[in-house]
Amino acid sequence: MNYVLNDRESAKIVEFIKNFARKNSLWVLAYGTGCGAIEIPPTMTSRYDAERFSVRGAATPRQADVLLITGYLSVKTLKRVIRSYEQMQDPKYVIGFGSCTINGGMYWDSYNTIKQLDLYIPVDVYINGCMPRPEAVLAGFAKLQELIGRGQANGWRHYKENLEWYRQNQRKLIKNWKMPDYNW
Amino acid sequence: MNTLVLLLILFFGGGLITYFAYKISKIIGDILIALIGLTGAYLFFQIDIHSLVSIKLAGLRLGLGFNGFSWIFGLLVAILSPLALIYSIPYMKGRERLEWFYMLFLFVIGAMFGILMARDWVSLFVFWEIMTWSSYLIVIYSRGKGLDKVGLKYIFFSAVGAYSLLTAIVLIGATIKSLYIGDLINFFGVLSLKNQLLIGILLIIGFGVKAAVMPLHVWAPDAYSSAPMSFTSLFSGAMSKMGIYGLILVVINMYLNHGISSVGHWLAWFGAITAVMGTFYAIIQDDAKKLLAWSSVAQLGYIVTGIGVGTKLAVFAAIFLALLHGAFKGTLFMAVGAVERQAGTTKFSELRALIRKMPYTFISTLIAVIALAGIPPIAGFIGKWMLYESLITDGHVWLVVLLFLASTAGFLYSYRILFGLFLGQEEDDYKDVKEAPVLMTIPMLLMALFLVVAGTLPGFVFKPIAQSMEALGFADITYQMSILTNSWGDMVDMTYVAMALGVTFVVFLIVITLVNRRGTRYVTTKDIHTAGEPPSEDDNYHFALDFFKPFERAIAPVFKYSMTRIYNVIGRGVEDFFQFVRRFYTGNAQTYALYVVIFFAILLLLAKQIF
Amino acid sequence: MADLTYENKVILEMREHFRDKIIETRVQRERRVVMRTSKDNIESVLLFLKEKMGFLHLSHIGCVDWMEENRFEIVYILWHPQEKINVLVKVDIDRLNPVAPNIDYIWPQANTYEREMREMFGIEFEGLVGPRELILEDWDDLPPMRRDFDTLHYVMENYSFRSGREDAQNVREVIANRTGEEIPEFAKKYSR
Amino acid sequence: MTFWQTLGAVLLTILIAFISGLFYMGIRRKVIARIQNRYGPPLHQNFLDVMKLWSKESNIHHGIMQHLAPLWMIAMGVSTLLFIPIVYNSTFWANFTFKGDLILLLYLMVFGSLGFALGAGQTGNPNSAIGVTRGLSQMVGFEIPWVMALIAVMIQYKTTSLTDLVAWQQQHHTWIAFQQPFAFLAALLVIPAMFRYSPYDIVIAPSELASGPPSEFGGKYMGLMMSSGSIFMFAKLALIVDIFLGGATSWLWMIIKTLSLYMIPVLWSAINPRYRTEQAIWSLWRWPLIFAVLGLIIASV
Repeated sequence: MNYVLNDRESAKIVEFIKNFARKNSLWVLAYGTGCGAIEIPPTMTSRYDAERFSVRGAATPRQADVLLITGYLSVKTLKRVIRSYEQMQDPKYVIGFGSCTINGGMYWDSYNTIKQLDLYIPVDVYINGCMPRPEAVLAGFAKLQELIGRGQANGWRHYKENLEWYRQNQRKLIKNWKMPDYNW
Repeated sequence: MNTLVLLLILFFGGGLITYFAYKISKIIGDILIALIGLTGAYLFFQIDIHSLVSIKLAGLRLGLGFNGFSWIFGLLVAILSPLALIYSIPYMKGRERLEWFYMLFLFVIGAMFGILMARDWVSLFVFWEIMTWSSYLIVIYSRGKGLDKVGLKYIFFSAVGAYSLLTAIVLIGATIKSLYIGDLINFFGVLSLKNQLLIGILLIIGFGVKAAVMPLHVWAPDAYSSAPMSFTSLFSGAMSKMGIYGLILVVINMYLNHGISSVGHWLAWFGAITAVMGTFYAIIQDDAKKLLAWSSVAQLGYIVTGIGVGTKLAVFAAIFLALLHGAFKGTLFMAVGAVERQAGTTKFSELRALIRKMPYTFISTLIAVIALAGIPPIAGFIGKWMLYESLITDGHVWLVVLLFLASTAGFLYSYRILFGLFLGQEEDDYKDVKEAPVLMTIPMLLMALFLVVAGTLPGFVFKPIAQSMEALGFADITYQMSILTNSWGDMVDMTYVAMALGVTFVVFLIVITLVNRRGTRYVTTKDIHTAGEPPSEDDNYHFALDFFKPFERAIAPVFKYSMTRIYNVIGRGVEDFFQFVRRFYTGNAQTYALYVVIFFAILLLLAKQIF
Repeated sequence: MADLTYENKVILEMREHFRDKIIETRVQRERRVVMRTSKDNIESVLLFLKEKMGFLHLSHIGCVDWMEENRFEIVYILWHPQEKINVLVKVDIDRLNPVAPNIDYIWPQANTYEREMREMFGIEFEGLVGPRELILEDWDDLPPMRRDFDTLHYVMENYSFRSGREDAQNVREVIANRTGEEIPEFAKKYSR
Repeated sequence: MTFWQTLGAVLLTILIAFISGLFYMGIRRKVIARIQNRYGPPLHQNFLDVMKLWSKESNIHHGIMQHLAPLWMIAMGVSTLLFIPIVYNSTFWANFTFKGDLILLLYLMVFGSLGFALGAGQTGNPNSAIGVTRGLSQMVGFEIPWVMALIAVMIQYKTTSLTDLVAWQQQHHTWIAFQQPFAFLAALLVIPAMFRYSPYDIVIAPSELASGPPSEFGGKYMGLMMSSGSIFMFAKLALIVDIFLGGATSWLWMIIKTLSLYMIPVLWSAINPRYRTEQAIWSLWRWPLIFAVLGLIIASV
């Protein structure tokens, strides 16, 4: 009995089943940070119907699996995004949406928006474009599902392991750090 | 000496001794009252139901002794009073004039035993008045702001009750030439209809004041919430049951046993409306004490409905509910008192999240509230079930609908108590609140335990109730340990209910605790989803104001069109009357006593001419 | 030719009432009247426009940083609902001591605009109530909308760029080179 | 019936109710998607959701009451199911049906919601508490016509026992829905409120309350909630089928009847926006109440 439970093969099977469930049930936190949020309604509703790929909205971070950073992120919003991200339950995934999250996009010289999202929270999938069309968003979700199925969408684990590095980056921007401690 | 007399001497003499004991030393007094309370309970269980004491006093033949029916209410008093007294010791610590308070407290208990023992109207009236006056003095004991008015309201309604009781007694004396309660019950059928109605309704008014039936309920919410909570647990838990005791005496023994059921049905309607309105008013309160006081009014409404309907199951349910109401409302008032003592307030808008600070108080409140709401498997459900079944099987459909409305709306304030006091976001102001002292938590937990046990195995409670029902004149009272049956033969087995709920609960408790145990962690109530906004230190998102505003808006027409008008008319009339009465009520207790004596004398003088 | 009677009437009436306290009045175009007043008179001018002339609505308060002339220009844009005319009232304040009168008792919505200007330009309004932070959070640099705040420098100091970003340079210059356009002298310095 | 047989029947009943409840929810999502001209998620989507929620690697709770909150729900769901007759005249599937009656069920059905409300209250999230107050208010709204409809049935057939009602309908080869049409109408109008579907979804209200009471629940707590929700949903449907639609002689019939009954609130919710709380209460106290009063008058005359 003990042998069976500790067997690497069976652990693999359990992991496969878990990943199968995870990839086929993505609940997206309804958190629109920038102009990209306007692409979410067509993605979710009749025209593109993300729900057929098992992607649906969740109202609060506690229930959500995917954090979608829709566009530019000002420093003020970054604080809220970090908090929302940390309130989500593991495993959790982040999709960077639009060129603003990749390298600042058209706000590259703005004094108040971040240029590189993955310095502050781990990003599993980037979708480029300004704006990315709903097709691109769906492709991004498909890519995320593929990664989850292969067990490679481990941004949340990476965040946990390199928490200090992320904290350092976050604190550099957020000067008045009045966040509750993240007790793992 | 006979235990009956011993019991009375214990409380009345003990009251006087306590007065001096507290003058000497607080600790001696504390020990003394606990001893008196426990001895009282012990003596009560030594009483032989059939023993009787006859006293001849100034030509009046007075009798003392329990019967099977009053014994069940005595049981309530005997169990609740020592708990309330023990609870009272830490609760009242540091207050002024303790000797005064405890003397009155013991007088009230003694008077309640006296009322239940009284076999004749005169001693019943004397004890009734001792109870009323002592409780009045306790209500105004705190000397708070606005208490004069509360006390005045209470004493005014009590006086109305007392006078109608007195008139009835004089009438009884004049018509059947005997002041024995048993004689009246036996000869009630012989009386003319006019006298039957007059005596009965006067008695109903007299007893109905204490039972807070609808038009006479005005005093109750204020008086309940103004007295110290240790006394209110007895005040609402046991003292209001004296009114119920009297109502049963009138409605069942006099009317129903002589074939008149319409009075009871009218009373049932009053009871149902009391239940609904009491519930609605409880919902809109902001003070836990006020809420519980209104809820007491509502709960007494259920009991009165049960009595009024008067079928076997209905009266059974009413007595069961009366006992239970003593237990759960006693617990709730004690819990609110504990919160008041530890946290300093009972306002929902100020209190929040005491669950981690006062876990035992929370558990007892939780169980008592479940009993109050009537949710299985706690005992409150059994009373509700029997009441509904009796009404349905007897065809009182509209009464059931009213009671269901009251009971469903009761969930609203039930949740309010638990949420307002114990749940919600934690607040730094209450960081240092500690659990109440052991002497306060133990009585609450004991009563909560009783409620749980009585929920699954109600037979323990059914047994004495069945005996008292037989004393009331109902034949063939059958009951089982845990199975409830109605007259159509449908039944509920409480062990199965408890088993289904309990087993599922425990199985899944194990599952949910063990699954991913390492990844499960506790976070503070500050760490909540607030759209990402990190709350600052002094932010608190607790939801307490206008808690049931949408519901209030939905039932606004009820307040607006029916109740407010009636209430205003009554209220304005009463207020005017107060203004008038105020001139007589000098605030001096001796003057009041003089009034009663004068009134009594006039009545006695006039009685011969009138009848 | 558009009918400018009411526009002219506004100017005439204002001139008549305020005389030399109003300077530089002109009809900029149809339905747009521009006038300039001084810091001390702005409250009475706005009150007069609101109470007597019927410019009931405050559409916007804007600010222009005239760094070279060492002044801020605050522009109050009012709207006449019946005549459908805008009035732009301009006030100059000293850039080194940027203090302006608070007018949120005339129009409550002015409070938000004034808080924004306080945050973005560092203009103090006398007796303005409200949290100091409106859009920015924990900002401790120069107010960012001032023209002497070097945005690019700030960005380069605080944010890092992913390598490979080609246009992380002067966009204006790149575009100008592409089309052979000549950039004017003033634009070269402040074209970011 | 030995103990083991009873236990087996109980477990099987729970399992079938769980599976069919989740499939019903999947069908609901599919149906609503088709109405909105979408393709919709696969039918087994809810199983995947539950599995995913149970496989979450971190879970948080704000205290003991939140930890216990889904347990009240599942205890209620399972016990309600056990007291409802599923298959007529079957000794194997009898479960606890002879041990309880309608009034018990009425009170049993609020047990879980109130327990869950306590857990929701302990999270400290104001949205949760607001959702709870809305839910309780709405409960007062729908309980009145619902209880009146049930009382009409009870006094007409002089029984409060569900098994007796089912037996009567099976023996007379008719449905109480035809015998007591007004009570049935009242019950029918109340069903969307009982299921908290639009326009009565004021408790969950994702766009204004961030899903209300469960807003702080995630991972295994949410998973257990979904599981108990499916069981309880099936139990409620079976209860209405037993009272008004003649019960069932086999599991197949029960599933057919419950599923068709379920389509009523689903289709109704697909085309409705959301009420405000007092609107919800008043809408429940208008037509449903009128029908219930009519039914009650007819039954008591």
